[in-house]
Amino acid sequence: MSEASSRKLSDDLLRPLLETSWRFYALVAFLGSIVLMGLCTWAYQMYMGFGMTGINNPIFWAFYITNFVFWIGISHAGTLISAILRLVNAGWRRPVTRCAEVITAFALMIGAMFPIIHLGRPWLFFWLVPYPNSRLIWPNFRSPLVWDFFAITTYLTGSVLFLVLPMIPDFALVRDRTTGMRHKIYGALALGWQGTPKQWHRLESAMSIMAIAIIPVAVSVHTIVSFDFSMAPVPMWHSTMFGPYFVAGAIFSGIAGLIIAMAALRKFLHLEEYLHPVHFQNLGKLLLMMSLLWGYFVFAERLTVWYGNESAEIAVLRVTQTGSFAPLYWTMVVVNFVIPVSILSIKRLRTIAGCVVASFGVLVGMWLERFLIVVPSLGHKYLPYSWGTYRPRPVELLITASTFAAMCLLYTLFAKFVPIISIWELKVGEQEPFETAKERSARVLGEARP
Amino acid sequence: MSAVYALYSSPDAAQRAVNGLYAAGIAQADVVVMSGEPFEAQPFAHRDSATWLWYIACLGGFVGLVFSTWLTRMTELAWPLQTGNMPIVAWWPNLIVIFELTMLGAILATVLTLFVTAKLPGRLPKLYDPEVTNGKILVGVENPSAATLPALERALMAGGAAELKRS
Amino acid sequence: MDRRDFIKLTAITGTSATLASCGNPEHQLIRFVPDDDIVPGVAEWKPSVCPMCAAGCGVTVRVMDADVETVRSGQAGVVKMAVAKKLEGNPKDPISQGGLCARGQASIQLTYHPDRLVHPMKRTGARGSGEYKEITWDEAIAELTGQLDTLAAARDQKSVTFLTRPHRGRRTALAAELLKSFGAAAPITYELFADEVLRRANAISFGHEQLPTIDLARSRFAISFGADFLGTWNSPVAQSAAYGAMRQGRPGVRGAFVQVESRMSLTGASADEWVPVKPGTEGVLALGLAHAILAGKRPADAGRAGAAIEGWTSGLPDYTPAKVEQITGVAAKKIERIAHSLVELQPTVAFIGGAPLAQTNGLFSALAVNALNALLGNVGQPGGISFTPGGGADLGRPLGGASSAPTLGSAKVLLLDDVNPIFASPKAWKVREAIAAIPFIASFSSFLDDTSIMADLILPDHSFLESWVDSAPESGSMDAVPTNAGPVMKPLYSTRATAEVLIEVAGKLKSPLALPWKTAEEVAKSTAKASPQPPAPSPKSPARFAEPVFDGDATAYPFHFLPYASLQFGDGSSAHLPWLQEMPDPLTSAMWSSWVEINPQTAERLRLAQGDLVDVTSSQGTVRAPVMIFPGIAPDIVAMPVGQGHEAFTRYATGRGVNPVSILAPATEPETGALAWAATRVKIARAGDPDGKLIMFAGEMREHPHEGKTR
Amino acid sequence: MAHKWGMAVDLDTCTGCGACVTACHAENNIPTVGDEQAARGRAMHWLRVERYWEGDFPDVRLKFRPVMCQQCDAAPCEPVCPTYASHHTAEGLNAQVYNRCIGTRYCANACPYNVRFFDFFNPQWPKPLHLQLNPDVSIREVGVMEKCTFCVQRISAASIDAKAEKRELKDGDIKPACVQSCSARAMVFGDLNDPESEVSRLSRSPRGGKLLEDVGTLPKVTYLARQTQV
Repeated sequence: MSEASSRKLSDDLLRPLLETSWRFYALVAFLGSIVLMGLCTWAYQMYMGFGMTGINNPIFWAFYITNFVFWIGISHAGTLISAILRLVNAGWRRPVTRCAEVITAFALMIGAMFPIIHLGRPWLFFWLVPYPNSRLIWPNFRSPLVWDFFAITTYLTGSVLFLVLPMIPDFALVRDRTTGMRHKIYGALALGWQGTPKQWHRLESAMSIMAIAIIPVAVSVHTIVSFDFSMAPVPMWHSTMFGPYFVAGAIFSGIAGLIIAMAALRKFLHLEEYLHPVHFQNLGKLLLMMSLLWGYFVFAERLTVWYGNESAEIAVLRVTQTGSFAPLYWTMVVVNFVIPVSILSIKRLRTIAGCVVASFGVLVGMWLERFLIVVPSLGHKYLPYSWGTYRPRPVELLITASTFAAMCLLYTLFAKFVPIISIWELKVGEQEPFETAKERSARVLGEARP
Repeated sequence: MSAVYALYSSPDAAQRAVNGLYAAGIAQADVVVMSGEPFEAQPFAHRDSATWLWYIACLGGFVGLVFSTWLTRMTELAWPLQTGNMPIVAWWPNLIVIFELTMLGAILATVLTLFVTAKLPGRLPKLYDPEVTNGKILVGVENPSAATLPALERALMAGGAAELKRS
Repeated sequence: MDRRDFIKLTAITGTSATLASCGNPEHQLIRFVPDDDIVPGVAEWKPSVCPMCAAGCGVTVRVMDADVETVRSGQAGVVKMAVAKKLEGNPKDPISQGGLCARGQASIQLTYHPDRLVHPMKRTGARGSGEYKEITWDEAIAELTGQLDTLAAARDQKSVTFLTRPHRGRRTALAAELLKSFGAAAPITYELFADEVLRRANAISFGHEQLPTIDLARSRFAISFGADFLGTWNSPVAQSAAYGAMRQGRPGVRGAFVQVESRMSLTGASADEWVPVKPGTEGVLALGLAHAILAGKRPADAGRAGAAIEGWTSGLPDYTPAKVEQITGVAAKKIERIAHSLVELQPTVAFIGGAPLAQTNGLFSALAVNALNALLGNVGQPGGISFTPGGGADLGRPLGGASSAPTLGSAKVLLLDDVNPIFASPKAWKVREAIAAIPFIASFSSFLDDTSIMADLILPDHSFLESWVDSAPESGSMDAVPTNAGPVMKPLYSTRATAEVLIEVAGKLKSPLALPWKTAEEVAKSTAKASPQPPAPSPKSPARFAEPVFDGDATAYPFHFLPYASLQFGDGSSAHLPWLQEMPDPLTSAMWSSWVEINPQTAERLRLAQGDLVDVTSSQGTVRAPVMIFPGIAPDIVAMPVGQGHEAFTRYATGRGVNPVSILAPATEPETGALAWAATRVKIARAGDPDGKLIMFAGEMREHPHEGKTR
Repeated sequence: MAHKWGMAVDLDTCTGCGACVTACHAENNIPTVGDEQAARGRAMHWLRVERYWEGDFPDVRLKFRPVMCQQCDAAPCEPVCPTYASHHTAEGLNAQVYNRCIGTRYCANACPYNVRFFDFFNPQWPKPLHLQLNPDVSIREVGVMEKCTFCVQRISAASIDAKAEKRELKDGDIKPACVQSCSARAMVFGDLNDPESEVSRLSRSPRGGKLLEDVGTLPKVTYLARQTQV
């Protein structure tokens, strides 16, 4: 692309890095304090004992596991989507990929916290790590929780690298346009990137390998999360469709998260020129598709249980459809299916605002969905004598709230210190189409030959 | 040491300069090109694009597979504990762990190879110009021999550079 | 643990850390030399007797070493002691036969209760304030002897009253002896769920003034009129053992049993057939059965038991199935069927207990059932009823109904021995007022309960594990089982065996009394003088059915009120044991609560849901408790377990729940003067939404909650 | 030949009196959690007596069923534990190693019988209640799972005695606290590998059946159905 426009583009995208307004500090302080409160709450819970939560017999899993599944789900926005888009080489992906991949990295980190927060003895979580130890005992690879450990580790490693590699050339760019401390830091981050054809080639082929590798991993991660439930003989958990059901749900909530994040960036970082309505349109279509898919899964699940009429499962079905959980259940159906489908299937409504509204609904709905998978089943296992129900206690609410704050905080900081849109990939996108360029440059050079 | 280079605004110009240098008898390996974005259309972009990366990734995956197979089996036999009527070495669940570590192996192998072959992290060489990341394309030669110098400079200018730079 | 504790704790840990670092000697615990040689880690099994109810189950106690914090000559320290760890039924004991009920299992907590009274105390605050100061045993005994001497000096020996529970074995004998030689009347005994009426009836019918032993093990068909014989009545452990044998103990023969009652008890739950009947008409049903049997051309030979029933010889013309159905509400067909089984499945047995006896016509019902038994020819026969030799006579005289207030009121010195009449008697008896009026009260109780908190002087007894125990069970075995056993462990505190205190007091009086015993051991080992059964009283006239009289008229008070002995707490005397408080009630799964049991239809009619608060109001007062939907209760009856609602009874029971006894009418069974605790009527009114006080362990009532509903 | 411990519960003689429940508390140092915690559903009863109402007044019946850990041969609680805290012993017991437990509570979810309990706080025994604690049974700290062990401490004690006396274990040598306390003799414990043992005999009874048999957990507790006549 032309030098001038290249300059302008860099200027626009580097502005957030170079200029800081008081709003930024205010926001960080606000979010930071919430996160801090969450950490203190956790410490309090550990000190006082796990009984501070609303967990009881028989509801041994509740809010924390719901959050775990929810955040892991959100993490499926970024890497998975951008990987697919890379492979199909969709041009409109270029401004989207990075802000998507960031979501993955952070959501994973947050999600991975919850299995630890939810432990009765969190200080011993490392007993899940396979290493030669004085206890002479290794983790039990038959346990889905150990599968979780491996899956999340792999996915997190992969996603972080997938996010960081394309950042190197941009760091180089920042390096060359800054001075002093910034220059040094970004210089270090740029790892001495020069931009020789060789480096470009290696980078791009590495990216396409990663893209191919990361997709099955992403799918496996949420499948394994679903296995946490479907491996146990618990009514309405013990189901073969949980794998795809959860993956679909994950991507569903992930896209919603991505749309909201992009809308926020567009507004607050003034990236109107780079995040076009068409991006939201496309993501909206994707969201619509996932919403329909989700609806299909829920219907299939419910119908099978209802028709199968296995008494324990029917009990769970009843309590969610018509019993004490019904309000939550029907809210979920409305915000996950009715609203998104009706908004997104109408072209006129598939605006940025429309997409954002739908997405917020989906986030709420998908959180509820996980809650409704975890709690009612545990409360209604086979022996009615031991049925029970659950109410969250303050610690759970505070910790949950603080994780949402944590997500916003991390995202804000990232957008502050890293070009949130991959500048070099955008430039490539602005290049004239490959074929014409090749043919013309051959002609031009032909004339030049003596 | 010294280097001679020039900055070009369009890939075609850069390509012309590169061709000129070749014509001036500069060995391909001595011609340095740098750009702020990858170019696919011009021949110069295709220098040493051949790579073993794919095979190395597969190799990494294979290493992961072997390791995880060993890990699961070894640990389960190290202190055989019966659970839930399952065999001591339970392949169904093990396969999940094996899969994850296989993928991890492939990913790590890829990234390592990238870093090694792309000389990352490394120090920024003498021959570099911040304008590169502003969209300019740098073409130059390090330690040109006095004999070739004039021809070289001519070639660079012929490419359509504003000026010659030295470092 | 709330935030305050949290802060406290952090403070404490901080300070203790610093202190520890200083390492000053005050913080080092002295280790005293053990008194007895103990092999650490090796368990010893010692015999004892369970004190929780009159059944007197023989138990074995597992004794092992433990570090006990104690004070010796003013120095706090730790000593290794052999302490009781667990109670099991004694397999050699004919009563427990190796089994032990929940209360028996929990009785070990009597010894280790954190709120146990550990030294003699003198009242400092106002009566009932529970403010006491520690005194020495010498002071305590001097105080008591002083009081008795003043009475003696004033020639007023009559006004010493010793209040205890019935059937406490030799310690009552000691008290009786002491009082006799001092010149006072015999001890007064009180127990809410005493079976005086049944004893009287048995005396009339069979010449044995005691509770029967039921040979279920060899019986093929049993019919129980309201007797919760597997839960709370008479000798539950022995009866449960017999029940087990009756069901599955004999190859090819499975004994069946029918339970007649209006609120399903634990026992009713195990019955093959549960027959709800109008309260107070059980006797009629019994005679209805007798009628049917007699009609079946059987010799009307029921000896004196029959003679005690009007119209017996003429075949009970007033008790035709039709008439009986009218009175009792039990279908004539059913009556005939049961009568048939009673004849066919010999040996068969009938017995009565609990609520039916606690009606104004209780004696009639008892006599009727006795007659039925006699008719079945099972008295003293295998598979029938019999009377444990040497069981009967109790040396106490019962605290008689309305007369109780005067009997107590006249006293000037009251000695309380582990009895809690203020909690367990109806307000109208004015027991509280009577006791409050007594100038001097001494209590031997180990805990401050509703009554002993009135005491001026407290001389805490050893726990049963620390002292000599004895029992001569009134029933539960075919032959006499006088038991006694020594202490299984050394006393933990500076408490004293009441027996020895009494002996010492007797000796220290100005004019010392000569008692036949010198130590508690001698008391426990001594045997009762074989007192011949008192001449059997014959009824003034043959008994005839009289409509039971209920307090409160049916329009104003539409519901019968049934307070029942709770499985965990009996009459409330074990409400202070945490294990029993947290043990889910078998029928309702409730813990730590009290509740009102209401039939589902009734609840629906009154728009009451599980846990809603209701006011249960009788002519005597009101209690407020949560609703317990209870399918096994007649629609016109509401029931409440007795045991909770103590004003004072340690940290675990104080102020917990409500006491249904407090609203009972002072109705009595005229002949015996025993409290008719099932003869009160009440009304109920919704008083509010659930307050979370009803704590249940169970989630659902039914195994298939959705059965009969469309998907 | 290795032992295979099992139990038989005769619902025809079980009176639901709950003696076993308290006996279990006494034997296994199970803490009482107090009313507040009990109200939050944290009461601990390794052994509970389930009661189910059937029918309506006046034709109403009540069913009792003591439910303790069924010591399943194919126990769902075992494989889900990431740290092997829950595993199967050579004698077929479903063991719980408290020190290995990190408190994922996964086992409790996987258990179809809900017989696993979690320590939400450190147990408390106001002095001197601690003196009643059974020295043969470890106290569980906050954050771990606990459950019925078939009174494994009694099993090993009896086995050690037998070894010391150089003899085989006899049927009836071992009585878990619940079995011992049961006055109606509704519970029988013994070796299922010994075809002559009473528990084997009862397990073969036509009245015998397993709880939630169709879940496929292969429980080692047999329930003998209640009979009715009249």
